[in-house]
Amino acid sequence: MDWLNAGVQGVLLGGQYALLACGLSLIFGVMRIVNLAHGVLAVLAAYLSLVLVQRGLPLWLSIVVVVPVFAALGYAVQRGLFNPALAQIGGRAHGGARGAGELAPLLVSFGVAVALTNLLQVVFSADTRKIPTGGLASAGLPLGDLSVGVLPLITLAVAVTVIAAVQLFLARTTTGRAMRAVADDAGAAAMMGVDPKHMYAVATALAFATLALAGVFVGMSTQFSPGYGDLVLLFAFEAVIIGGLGSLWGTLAGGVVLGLAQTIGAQIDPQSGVLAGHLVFLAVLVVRPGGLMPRRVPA
Amino acid sequence: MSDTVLRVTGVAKRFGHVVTARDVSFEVAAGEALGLVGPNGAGKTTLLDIVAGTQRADAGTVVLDGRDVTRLAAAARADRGIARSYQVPRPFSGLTVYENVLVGASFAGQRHVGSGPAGDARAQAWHALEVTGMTDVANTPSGSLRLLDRKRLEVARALATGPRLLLLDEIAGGLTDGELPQVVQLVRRLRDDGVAVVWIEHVLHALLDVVDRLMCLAGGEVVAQGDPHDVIRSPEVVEVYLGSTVDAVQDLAQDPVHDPVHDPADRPAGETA
Amino acid sequence: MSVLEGATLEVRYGDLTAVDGVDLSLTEGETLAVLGANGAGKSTLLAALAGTHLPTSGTVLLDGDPVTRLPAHRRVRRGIALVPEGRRIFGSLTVEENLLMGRFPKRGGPWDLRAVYDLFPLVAEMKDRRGGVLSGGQQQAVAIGRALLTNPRVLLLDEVSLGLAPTVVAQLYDAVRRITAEGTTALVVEQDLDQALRVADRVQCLLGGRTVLEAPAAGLDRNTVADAYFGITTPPS
Amino acid sequence: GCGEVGGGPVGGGGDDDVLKIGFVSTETGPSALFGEANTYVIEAMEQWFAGNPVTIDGTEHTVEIIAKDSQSSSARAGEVAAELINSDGVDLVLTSSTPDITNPVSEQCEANSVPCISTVAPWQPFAIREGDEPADLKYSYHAFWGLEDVSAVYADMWGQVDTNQKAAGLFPNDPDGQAWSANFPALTADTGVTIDDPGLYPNGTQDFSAQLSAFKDRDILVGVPIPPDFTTFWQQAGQQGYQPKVATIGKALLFPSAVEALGNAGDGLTSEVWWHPTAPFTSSLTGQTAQELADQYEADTGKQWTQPLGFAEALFEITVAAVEEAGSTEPEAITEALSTLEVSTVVGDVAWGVDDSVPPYVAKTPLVGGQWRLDEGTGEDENPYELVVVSNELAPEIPTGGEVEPLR
Amino acid sequence: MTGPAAEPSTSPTALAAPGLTVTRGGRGSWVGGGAMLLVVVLLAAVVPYAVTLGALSSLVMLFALVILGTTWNLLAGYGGMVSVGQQAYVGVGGYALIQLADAVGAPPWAAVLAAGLVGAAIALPTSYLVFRLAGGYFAIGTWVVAEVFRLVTMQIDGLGGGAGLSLSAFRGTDRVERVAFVYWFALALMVAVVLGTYLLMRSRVGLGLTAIRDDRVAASSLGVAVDRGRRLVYVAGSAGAALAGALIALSTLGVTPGSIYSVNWTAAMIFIVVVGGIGTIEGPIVGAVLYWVLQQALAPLGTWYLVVLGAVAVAVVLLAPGGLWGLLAARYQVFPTTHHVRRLAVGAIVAPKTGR
Ligand SMILES: Nc1ncnc2c1ncn2[C@@H]1O[C@H](COP(=O)(O)OP(=O)(O)OP(=O)(O)O)[C@@H](O)[C@H]1O
Ligand SMILES: Nc1ncnc2c1ncn2[C@@H]1O[C@H](COP(=O)(O)OP(=O)(O)OP(=O)(O)O)[C@@H](O)[C@H]1O
Ligand SMILES: [Mg+2]
Ligand SMILES: [Mg+2]
Repeated sequence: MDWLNAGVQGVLLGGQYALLACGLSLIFGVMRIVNLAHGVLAVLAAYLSLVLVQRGLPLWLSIVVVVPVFAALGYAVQRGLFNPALAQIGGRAHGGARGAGELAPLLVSFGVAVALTNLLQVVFSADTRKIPTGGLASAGLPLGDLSVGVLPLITLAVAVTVIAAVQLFLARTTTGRAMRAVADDAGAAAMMGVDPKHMYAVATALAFATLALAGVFVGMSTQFSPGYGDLVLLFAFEAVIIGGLGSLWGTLAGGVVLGLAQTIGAQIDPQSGVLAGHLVFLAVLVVRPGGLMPRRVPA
Repeated sequence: MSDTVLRVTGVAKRFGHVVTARDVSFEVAAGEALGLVGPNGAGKTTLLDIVAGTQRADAGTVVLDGRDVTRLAAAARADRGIARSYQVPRPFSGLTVYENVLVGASFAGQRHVGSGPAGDARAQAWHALEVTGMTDVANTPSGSLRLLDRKRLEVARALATGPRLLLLDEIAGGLTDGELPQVVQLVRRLRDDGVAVVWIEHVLHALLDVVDRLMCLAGGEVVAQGDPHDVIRSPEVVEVYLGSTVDAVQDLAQDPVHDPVHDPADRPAGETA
Repeated sequence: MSVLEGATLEVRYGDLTAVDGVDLSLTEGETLAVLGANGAGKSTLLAALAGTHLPTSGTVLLDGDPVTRLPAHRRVRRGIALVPEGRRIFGSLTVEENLLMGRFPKRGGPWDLRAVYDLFPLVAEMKDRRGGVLSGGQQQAVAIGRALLTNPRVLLLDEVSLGLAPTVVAQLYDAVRRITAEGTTALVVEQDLDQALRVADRVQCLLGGRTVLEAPAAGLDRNTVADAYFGITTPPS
Repeated sequence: GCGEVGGGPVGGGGDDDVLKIGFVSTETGPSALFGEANTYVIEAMEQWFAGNPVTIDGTEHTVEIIAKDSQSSSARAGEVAAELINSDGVDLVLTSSTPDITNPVSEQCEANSVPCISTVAPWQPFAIREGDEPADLKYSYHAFWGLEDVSAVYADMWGQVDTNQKAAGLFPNDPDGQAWSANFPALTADTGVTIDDPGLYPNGTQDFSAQLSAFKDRDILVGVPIPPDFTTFWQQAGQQGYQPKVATIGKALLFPSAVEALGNAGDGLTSEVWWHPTAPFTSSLTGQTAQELADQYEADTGKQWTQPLGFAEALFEITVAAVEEAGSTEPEAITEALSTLEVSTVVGDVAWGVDDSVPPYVAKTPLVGGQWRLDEGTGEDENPYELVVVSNELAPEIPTGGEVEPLR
Repeated sequence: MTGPAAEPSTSPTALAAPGLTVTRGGRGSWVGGGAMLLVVVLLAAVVPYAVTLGALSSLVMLFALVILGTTWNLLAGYGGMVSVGQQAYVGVGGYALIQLADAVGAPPWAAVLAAGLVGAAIALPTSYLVFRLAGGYFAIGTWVVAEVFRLVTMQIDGLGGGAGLSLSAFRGTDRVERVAFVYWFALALMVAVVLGTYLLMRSRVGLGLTAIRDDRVAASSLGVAVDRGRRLVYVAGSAGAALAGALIALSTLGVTPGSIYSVNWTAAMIFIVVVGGIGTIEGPIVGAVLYWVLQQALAPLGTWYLVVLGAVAVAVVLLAPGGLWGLLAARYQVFPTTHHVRRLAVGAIVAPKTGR
């Protein structure tokens, strides 16, 4: 019974992690960028939604506003910051003896993360906030002997829908195919008429849109503060890596595995939930370094 | 020459469903050059990887100078005298050309032979640059080299280790007729110095001018092995590798590569395949 | 009238001038072979024409319109397709997806999936495999097919035979001959002289980034061409 | 150059006629609510001291207050305390916050031989820093109640409701949680209530389903979570259908804004009350009664009064009493004075060296219990929740406003 | 391999091969090295008597930052290992110091050094785990490992659980004595770490490490023992982080798991190295000084200084990828590690030992 509950809660928690991880997986998969600003950006989205709700906007409308705003932000961040950083990777190969090289995008995202986290702290202070949801956040749905939170259920459903949609987009549409081509070889894709910079920016816009959605859901279900992004980032990364690069279904699976590890770990010893998640992550990496569902691409 | 340097027995390797080696066995002796040909994707580079230790075989053994090195890591094999060049050059781009070669000269074989003073490694590195004609660019950052020089650097680095066994992977691809003879000469000289050489090359006429024996791989299997002339005439090799160009190749096999600078007009027709 | 024209093109990498005032012109339907030693500037010239590396000075004209500053992805849409050195297949896409990338610029014309499969039956057989697992020759065929699907006015081929087994090289050049026979204008860079002379209508030889020889292929003496590039070989030490 | 190490110029200086007070507060971070009133009191005190200099050994001293924010981080708290001592040259350090802030501040004071007066942390987590024994502190003086008091108050409140005497413990892995989980079960056992403690959870835990499934049939909930964690917990309790009869939460429920964050779900939650406007105490400095202080605060800030308000005021009362008694701003003299100081403050009588059951550097303050009630008839702008005193066994001088009502 | 000590940075060394000259550094190195020495002498002999105790304490933080930057640079800039988890060892160092000083009763200086060893001892087995990961996976994996360290520490009662530990060894000692001791000791440690890193990078091992960073596979087939080399770097870098952690605990007089295992330590390391100039010995020193100056100068602005820091990091990566050191002194090495080879006169060349 308790175990069943732990399992159900774990899957639901996994939904939140997967939703968070979706955008990260996209950016990591297409551009090999380890986006350290992912977490704080999700938190930014939560703050934005909070401000809108406090101004009197209904919650759903705040989502409708925040998501496209973030897509636009993503496009701009890619063109303004990440693309120039990516250009440095090439720069190093041709004679630049020293420099950030391959680290450039990671380091840029790191700088953005530090600056943004503290900017949020300046604006909103380090106090914890929550997006008011009326009674939604504490509503439960009796399910046999169990009771399941309505909000986590909605989050899981949204996660599955978003991941399915993005996966379908990548697999079936011309733009999605072009995006994968750019991920493989940007130069060769340019020779096929694809503008890699634009395509990167589209991918990031998409990633930011999913990240914004995730951020708002996190803001509804837990208390957040500017520094909360670190935790979000770590769990999201774990989900991506457990799942395996390049497969969004893998990311969903990764999120669920992580959520399960945490709730079942906590069931065994309440102090060790998060620790159990980390240990499972490390174990997966040791046993299957490519993750659970890696995309098989010979070099 | 029966001084066997390398003995490969029953090597097998697969990536998922792709078989890149199936029961491959061969030997190379000191002062002997073995040519390795075969269609693209036949498993030639993989075989080199297995000998050098950068990939592990699923089965089979690699014996160097009578010692089984199958379980040894690449670095340990380099220590015992295996050196290789990479088909796609892999310079240490943060180091100069000289420093690249110095890596080869300072590590492999040092423990084995007994660490000499630094000066030895430096002289040895310089010598490798001279042999490959790279002294002009010694202080250039290797990341800014052009492709041809990168390929030369591959060879120079391998040479600097003072190898017993030298594994070369397509070092002549993309060279002009003018540049080819230099490479051929270099390999010939090394072989004559007693190094065992395994050379993968699609530029057949260059290869045929040096190698004592030829081995053809296809689909991970040895299709033919032995005297170069016999091998390229064998119907299997013609079928899987040479195709319709066989006649031109057979012509070549009889004629050494000429040095076009010294006698540009004196080249037989159909020299290039 | 020329389809593609380069006038006094100069291309640099930092301090190094790789192409130094080259003029070049391709008339509709002809095949031009660009020859030269390693580092002569052949690939760089192609990059300037295709827009993957913009020239520092000079102009590129397509059907008389200047396209000099257009980036590669916009030139493809105007009909310049490049098959680059080293194949550059999309490893994680299937063969068919690789080919479909050629449809991205949405140019109409004779080349569609079927036509390419007819040209390379071997490619049709492995259309569901991932590009990354193909052998070199297969990859080269896919790369050419992919470029053809953009229905180019001009096809630029850079050392498509490099590193390939002799039998594959022969097949590839058969295909190139068929493609040009159907009226596509082509520029071929090839290290193998005989192969180049066999496939080309005209030959242009580069040395140190400059044109040193320009002549019709027919009746051209191998040695004349060879002399053009042996000019730069250093005497062996 | 030669001379004394670290003998460079320090801003201000040691023995001119200025009393320099350092204040380590918690203005930002997850524990920010603890510092909400400090800023207000510091400003009010600066104004008050401007007109009322302190007379020490016959000379008038102006008072300078330097406040620094710990950002809810222990490391930062120690850092700013060190800055106050070594760079700003303060004569003593005040701090009012949870033990993870007060303790590092006290450590710096001990190491640098500067007096430290602290409050708002129960004395056990303040005093017991390693093992089971109280630390041997020379420069730190602490005024607050202890776990023996809070458990008595809780037991009294639980006794007012009909329960199965089974309690669930929600204790975090921080100094508070460690002290509570170590001491509470034994303390309540006498009253017949057994506490089931599934183990300390880390602060910032996002998922409490393991705790919730362990708590299922417990009628009583007790804990000391930080405010955001309790919000998360209580929300998930709603989702997963956990509903105790009485929930008594320390720390997280001290503040009206934290209760408001729960929406209607905050109604009927109980908590310890360390300070209440209805208490019959007055400030030894300003002469304001507790009620007047609270009213003034609400009028000036537009926010509802909170409990640390009184204690922030009391810190300054103690400081002035100590330096006047010492007749000097020298550390040794101040600590000497503190060791036997008795002063009546706005939080009640504070006296060191009188209670043998606590370490000599601890003075206890009165404690009662309270329940948060939704105010039915409040308008838009008014505070939705009211804190009603429901238990005054330990401090009968503080009047009660009713009995504990069970949840729902 | 000749030790660099026996081979002054600027003297050409005659080699077995006649006419072959290899120089490492030039006149700039003498000038720069002299300047560095002067700064160290000033810090040791003049500064302590001229500034406040508060300033000395904050200089201790600067020295710790230099150590953190230098050792992270050893990992990332020379070992090619971008770790986001070095706070694991900062934490280990901090805890080890307090345990060794308080529980074992070791004198503080010995406890700090031993804390470094404890860091190394824990890094060694950990390396077997994290070395299974590469690139971005390595970065995240190390971060997770650091979180595991933190969470496990929190569960050990003897380590104070979530409340942490406070250092009582100094209680009752004179504060001037204490600050002075910590200051000089931290200065000495910093000099030792920087110099040690430099000597390592100048040696044959350093050459091998650079090769490993640039191309692991190629390095291994030239006889460089890749795993051993990377492990050496990881263990040494982690020991350095532990030393810094011990120094930090020594000056903050206590540790809590939340702050000593904070990812902000690694954030500081990354900032320092990137802004200073990755892959150079000088860069992290420049970066640490800048970080510290910004921290001091912008402290009144509160959180703003971190906003500025983040923005500076982005700007440096995009506009000056070589870092400030690369910008200020592109052709200048205070700590030369490169080789410049020349052939002065033609002579007989020693034949290489081909064929043996
Ligand atoms: N890491 C890998 N994972 C999966 N398949 C691989 C891997 N490495 C090589 N292969 C496959 O193994 C086969 C043999 O490759 P190999 O590089 O040895 O061929 P080769 O004979 O050197 O060809 P070429 O002449 O084109 O260089 C190819 O089909 C290749 O795709
Ligand atoms: N990305 C680059 N950066 C710097 N220099 C380059 C770059 N690409 C080419 N070069 C240089 O430009 C010159 C011309 O090179 P290019 O590749 O055009 O020659 P090529 O004729 O195609 O030679 P190959 O036969 O080797 O392909 C060479 O000196 C080369 O080193
Ligand atoms: Mg190969
Ligand atoms: Mg080329």
